[in-house]
Amino acid sequence: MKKIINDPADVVSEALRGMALAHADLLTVRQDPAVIHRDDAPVQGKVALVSGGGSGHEPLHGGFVGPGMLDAAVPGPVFTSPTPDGVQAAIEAVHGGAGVLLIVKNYTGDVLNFETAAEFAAIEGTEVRTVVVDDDVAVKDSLYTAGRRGVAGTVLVEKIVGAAAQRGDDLDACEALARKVVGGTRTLGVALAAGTVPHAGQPGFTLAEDELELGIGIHGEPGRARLPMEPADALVRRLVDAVTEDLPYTAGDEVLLLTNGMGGTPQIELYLAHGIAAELLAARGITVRRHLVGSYVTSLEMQGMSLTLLKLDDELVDLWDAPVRTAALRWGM
Amino acid sequence: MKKIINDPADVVSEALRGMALAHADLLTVRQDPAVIHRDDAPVQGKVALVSGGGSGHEPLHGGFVGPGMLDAAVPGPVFTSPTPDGVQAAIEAVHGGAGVLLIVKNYTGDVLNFETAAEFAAIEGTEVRTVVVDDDVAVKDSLYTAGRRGVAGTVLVEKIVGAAAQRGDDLDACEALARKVVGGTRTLGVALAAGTVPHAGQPGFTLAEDELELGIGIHGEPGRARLPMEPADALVRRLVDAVTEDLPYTAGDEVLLLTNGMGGTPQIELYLAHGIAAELLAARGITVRRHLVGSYVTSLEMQGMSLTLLKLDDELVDLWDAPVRTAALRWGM
Amino acid sequence: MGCSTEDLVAALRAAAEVVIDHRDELVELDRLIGDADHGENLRRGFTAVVSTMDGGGWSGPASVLKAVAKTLISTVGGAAGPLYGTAFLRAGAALDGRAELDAPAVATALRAALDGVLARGKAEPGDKTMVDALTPAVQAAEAAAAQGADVVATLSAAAGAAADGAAATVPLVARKGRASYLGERSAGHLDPGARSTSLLLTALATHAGGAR
Amino acid sequence: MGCSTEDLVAALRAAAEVVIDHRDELVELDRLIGDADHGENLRRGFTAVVSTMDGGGWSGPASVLKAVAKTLISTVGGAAGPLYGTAFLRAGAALDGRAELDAPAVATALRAALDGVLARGKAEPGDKTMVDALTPAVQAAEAAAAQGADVVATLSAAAGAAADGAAATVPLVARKGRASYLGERSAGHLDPGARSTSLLLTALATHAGGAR
Ligand SMILES: Nc1ncnc2c1ncn2[C@@H]1O[C@H](COP(=O)(O)OP(=O)(O)O)[C@@H](O)[C@H]1O
Ligand SMILES: Nc1ncnc2c1ncn2[C@@H]1O[C@H](COP(=O)(O)OP(=O)(O)O)[C@@H](O)[C@H]1O
Ligand SMILES: [Mg+2]
Ligand SMILES: [Mg+2]
Ligand SMILES: [Mg+2]
Ligand SMILES: [Mg+2]
Repeated sequence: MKKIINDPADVVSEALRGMALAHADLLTVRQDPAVIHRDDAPVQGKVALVSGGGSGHEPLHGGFVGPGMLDAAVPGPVFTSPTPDGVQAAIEAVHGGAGVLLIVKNYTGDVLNFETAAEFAAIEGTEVRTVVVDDDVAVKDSLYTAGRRGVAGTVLVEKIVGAAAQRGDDLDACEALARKVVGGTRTLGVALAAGTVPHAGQPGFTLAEDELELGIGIHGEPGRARLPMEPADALVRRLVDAVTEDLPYTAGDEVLLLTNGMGGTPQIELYLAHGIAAELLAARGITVRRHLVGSYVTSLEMQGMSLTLLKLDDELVDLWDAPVRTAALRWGM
Repeated sequence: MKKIINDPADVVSEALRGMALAHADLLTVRQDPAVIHRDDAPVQGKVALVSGGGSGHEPLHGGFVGPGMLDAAVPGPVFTSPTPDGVQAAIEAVHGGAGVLLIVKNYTGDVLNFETAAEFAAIEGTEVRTVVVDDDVAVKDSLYTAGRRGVAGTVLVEKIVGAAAQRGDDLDACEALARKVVGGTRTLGVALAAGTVPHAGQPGFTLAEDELELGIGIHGEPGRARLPMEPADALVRRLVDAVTEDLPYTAGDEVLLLTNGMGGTPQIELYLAHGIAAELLAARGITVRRHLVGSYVTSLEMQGMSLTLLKLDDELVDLWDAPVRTAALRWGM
Repeated sequence: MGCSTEDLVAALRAAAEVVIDHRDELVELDRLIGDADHGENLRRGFTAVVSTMDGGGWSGPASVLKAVAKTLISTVGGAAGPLYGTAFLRAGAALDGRAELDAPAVATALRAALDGVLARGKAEPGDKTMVDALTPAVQAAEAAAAQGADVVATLSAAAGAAADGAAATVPLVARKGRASYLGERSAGHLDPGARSTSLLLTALATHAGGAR
Repeated sequence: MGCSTEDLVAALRAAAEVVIDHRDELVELDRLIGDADHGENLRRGFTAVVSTMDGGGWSGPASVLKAVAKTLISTVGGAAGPLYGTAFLRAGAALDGRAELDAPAVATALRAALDGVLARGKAEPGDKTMVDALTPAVQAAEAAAAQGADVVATLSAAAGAAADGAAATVPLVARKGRASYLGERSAGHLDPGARSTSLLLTALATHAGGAR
């Protein structure tokens, strides 16, 4: 394991220290429990958006805290959901009287820890709602399983609902919007090489030079299938096929296309893949109205990418385009 | 070599296709010769800024084209300077009557190719100036060598001079400002693992689990020394020491601190390193007035980082803060 | 032979240390079919439990178990934090008012713990989770207690059944937790949470007899 | 025995193919002390040169060499593009007005090429660059021509000296080009540009005799 770190146990707290220094004009960063929130929180009368989860997915979630997006993020240890006290502290820090919406990626740990915090907050009289993001088509959904994972689509939910909260939508509206966005979002990812959890010291899985892992999540867990390595055209087609068939997305649909890097794949490959995906979608009569290309929801230094589609309508486009000012996503302000 | 690519010979043109689709509202991308320019170019009466160089350093330079920064970028093949015709095409596309400033990283190939293009443009009657960026302290400067390399500091030059051009500074002023910024900028980089040039198929160098390469450039070339791997505290101190001693930067100075990732290092490690660097600088009485943390000047999927310092004054701070809208750096608009 | 509040504190401290000692094994099990953090999560949590046990001022076994629960909930995170937290919380609640533990109380507490885990995690036996170690453990404890076994023997029966239950997770295909994302590929591996449950019960059985 | 315009075109085409064939070797040399692109840059450039040679309509050796120069400048990039481009441009200019080449003309052209490279790149002999192959090549060609050698023998002398000069770059510490960033660590490696210069001159010597 080669990383620019000190003691593996201190990775998150030391990274938060750097983040606090780098974005002192935007963020307040607390430790023990770790919480990143807008430095102007609470914003009175605005629905507060809180997300969080294990660390190692940067810029998710802390990089999306700021006007027009999240009010707070709760970073757990690497790949480990934060405990309820962190979530409670975040809720207290940002609750501005209009209720709190928790955006939770669908993992047992995240769901349980956020749920516990929500119960406590309710006891204190704070109105809290929870929306679970589960956009990963690699996992077959069923009543009897943990369900689909929340992966790169989370950033789209955070941006769009963040814009709605900013324009003054109430808690009901924000919750309904979040469910709508989740419902229209699908993702599939692929890895060329796994990342290494600092405290584990070994990669989550090992691939040969000629192998890829399809359907990976964002925690270094192996995917659903190991396949022979293939050129970008074939690989991206595989992702586009699986994602479009799932919802499905069909001719006439307008979408946002997110080509997301897993942390160790450079931008040049992401642009290359994005071009292929956009052309494949165009060939199916699906119009890509909005584009996002970059490493937004990562898995440490994993090499690989995911493709996310979000079905758009004019309202979602407006909310996507609305000003946002965070460490990792910023426009219009 | 594992990459999300098709034929190695097509990497740049295919990535440009994706970039064009992703940023159709901002950029015009031409192929043969490859040029990325503002879609509203030429901006009449504004000094036009053109940069470029080999590809594989994304988002540099194409990701920095847009209002408040570059007017055009000329991407060469991976790690290979573009030819003069690309530079000439860029100059013609963006020249708005107030002259053109070429921002060139100091490599023999870049200098010679841009120089040739500048000669041609001069013959056509276009006023062209060239500023060479050479911020890398790993290379000892001397009259008898190729001189220092231009590395991550380039992004600072492009942003600040871009803001000056945007506010209406003339060619003389832009050139003088660029020289001032170059003069106040120093960088040192380190690699934990080299990237692989697609057409070469093998990494530029190979490091053992317990080795790092100090003083690397951004072309996969080995650095000045191979050292034992060390914790982030020691490694970052090494970089801070070398960079501050070089100009030197001393107590009372105000600086911009850029912690730059080399392409394969995730944001969590960059923030961690940034925190250490900022605290070491504070301990020396150097005030970090502006911060930038991210993978801005990369070397394909190299794992590693560089630290850049730029000496600031109020004018430079204002220009840094001025609105910018590019694919990779955006605020205020 | 009952188990006093002091005995319980000592046993929990010893159990915590066993879990901490097995950190690397649990990380490795979780690396193979999960996200490589179970051992680190429990190391963090049970290190905090040791500090909590240093606290003292207990009003009975229930207060000890609830303190353990609170500590785990606020330090472990992940799936295991709320699940083990709930288990200890419910076990504690089931023992409210008791000054020390006898065998039936142990069985009652374990049953309450299992019910808590089931309510929280909604797993069923055979889903390849800690439930597959805890379910047979509860059944064995109840049977032992009904047959008049003492606390240590009751816990030993539970521990033995938990070990068997954990081992039996190997061929299973996971339907809950992170391993479920692997589908068929989760078969052939020991579930980390079942393993940690078995470790905990074995350590409790070994140390519940106190210094005796 | 002179060298006609047709002979020159054929020799350049053959030399281009030799360089293309050595792509991987030149990439590997550049990977060790540079950025692993010299072979790919020259493959791209000399593939274009082959197309240029297909063009025809030449007014003499000068026009051929200038067309090669233009092609290289607009396709190679990097340091080698402008340097080889300038070399061919100056060689062409030195031959303006000639209908075919004799040995003294070859020596003159090579000297002009070297002067162009020196003017552009500002390297000196011993800096571990293509100059270390080209400088002895020019000297050998001048000596051979002065002694009455024919075109082929003059080019052969140049090629032999270039090969020796390239080999002699191995122990040198680079002071120009990308290898200079390595400092002392550049020693022990063959300079890719010196190697490509040697390849080019050897191929030209082999093929300048035309079909004869
Ligand atoms: N729904 C569930 N019910 C019961 N136990 C579960 C459930 N989900 C996961 N587990 C247990 O939790 C263990 C994993 O814990 P841990 O690795 O600490 O959390 P995470 O999965 O969040 O990384 C699994 O091995 C399994 O035994
Ligand atoms: N200043 C110079 N003068 C002469 N030759 C040079 C100079 N700089 C570099 N070279 C030659 O160019 C070769 C490298 O060419 P190439 O790899 O194509 O370009 P780049 O260095 O830009 O990647 C070197 O091996 C060396 O022989
Ligand atoms: Mg986890
Ligand atoms: Mg090059
Ligand atoms: Mg786990
Ligand atoms: Mg090279």
